[in-house]
Amino acid sequence: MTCRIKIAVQHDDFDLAAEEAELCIGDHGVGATASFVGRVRGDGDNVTDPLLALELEHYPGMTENTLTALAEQAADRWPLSGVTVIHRVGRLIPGERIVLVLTASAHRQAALTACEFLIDALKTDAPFWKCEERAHGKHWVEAKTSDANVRARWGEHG
Amino acid sequence: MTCRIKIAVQHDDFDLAAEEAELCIGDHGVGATASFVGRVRGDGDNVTDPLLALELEHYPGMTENTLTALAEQAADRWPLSGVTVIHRVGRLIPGERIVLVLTASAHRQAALTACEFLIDALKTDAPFWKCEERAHGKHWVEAKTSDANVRARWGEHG
Amino acid sequence: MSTLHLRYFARLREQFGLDAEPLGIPAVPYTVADVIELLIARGGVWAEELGGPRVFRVAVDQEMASPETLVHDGAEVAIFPPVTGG
Amino acid sequence: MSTLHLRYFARLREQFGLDAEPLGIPAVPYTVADVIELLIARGGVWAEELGGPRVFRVAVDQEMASPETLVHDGAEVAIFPPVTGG
Repeated sequence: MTCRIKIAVQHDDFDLAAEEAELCIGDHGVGATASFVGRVRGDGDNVTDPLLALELEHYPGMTENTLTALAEQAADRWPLSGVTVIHRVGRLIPGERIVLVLTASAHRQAALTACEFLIDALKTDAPFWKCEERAHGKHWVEAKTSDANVRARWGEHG
Repeated sequence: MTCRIKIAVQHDDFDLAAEEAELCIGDHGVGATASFVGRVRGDGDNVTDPLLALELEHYPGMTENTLTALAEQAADRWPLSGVTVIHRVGRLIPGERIVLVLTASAHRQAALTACEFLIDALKTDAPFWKCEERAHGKHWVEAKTSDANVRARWGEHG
Repeated sequence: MSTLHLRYFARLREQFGLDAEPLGIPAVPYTVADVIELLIARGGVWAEELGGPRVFRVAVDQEMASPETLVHDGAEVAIFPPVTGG
Repeated sequence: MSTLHLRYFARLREQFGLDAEPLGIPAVPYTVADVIELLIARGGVWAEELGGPRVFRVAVDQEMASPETLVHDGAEVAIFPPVTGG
């Protein structure tokens, strides 16, 4: 089964509806698409030094290779007809979209499970780094052990 | 925690991007949205009597009540800030979208899990019926045991 | 006498050739199972759809019901095949 | 002598004050662990970031590597903190 794979690393925002439509165009075998959108979560108003922005850095080349490899792993594990991963980089403010993971399949379970695998694996495997910008200064976000634990559910190589 | 709930049963198509944006507008606490789109899956070209269309019937009133109850159950079980469920009715052709389930949360796991719960529960609990239209005639789609089994994972009342 | 508002959907609506009808029942405790018995007694497609091996569901006042669910005067009782949405 | 192309990202890039540099190594079997030892020997922030308890990752030619991974002449060796995308 061939799986359409689209990977993009860009500063620009993406259009969820356009991406979903594109992944299905001309393919009436798609019965389900699942998508995940990550957003910059702001702090509430009652925080003394709220988040102003996130600056997203990445490792050009390795990022695209890693995301492509993860998409191919997903397509090997589940019967997918399409995978789209778009990750934004640069400066993003609270409320903005950061990442899109989108999967298409004949069957809903495959689309949902592969979408969850991809965002879990992206979080621990793809070379992106977040730096928080607050009025009191900037600091790099530390990796979470919980993300590694969630990733471990899927096995070492996806 | 309050959860925005939007339920719609309509013939018209929906705009995934607009719905995702609407569920997050003015709420910078959203860190993740998960969505599921079900589509009318066509048969391949090598089928003698391919699907021409699906006619979707529902039980007005009970449908909206059931979907609202499921959204409320999801908001009780997971920390959600928003749930949107849109289900189309009437005649739909292969490739068309049938249903949207969309969840928003501060945390990705809650958004993803609740989205999966909602589509699984909708499939067995909400009063919709599909009738297949083929050149050789119409016939009502039979409920799948597999859907009931998947639903059972979540417990009797969600 | 009490009156129920029966509704039929999907295949049952087509088989019965109607989507709704009033049904008079005795004004005593009366269950979903009693309603179904009354309909099966009509014979024909009624007995075929509701008295044989075919699976169907019943909702009372738009809530899923079981055979033991009591129906009251004015209740909306819907009978339909297992659902297939999504 | 062989030459590696070192790259640094995120916090390490800022701490080291550079994002890339060439590094000469002896033309014998040489591992990621050997490269790290060479950098730790510079002392200061190098020893602090790579010789202490802080966790870091290494990729060789854009593939995640372990301390035992061999590096070859011309390899791109990237050192960075655990990733935090998504």
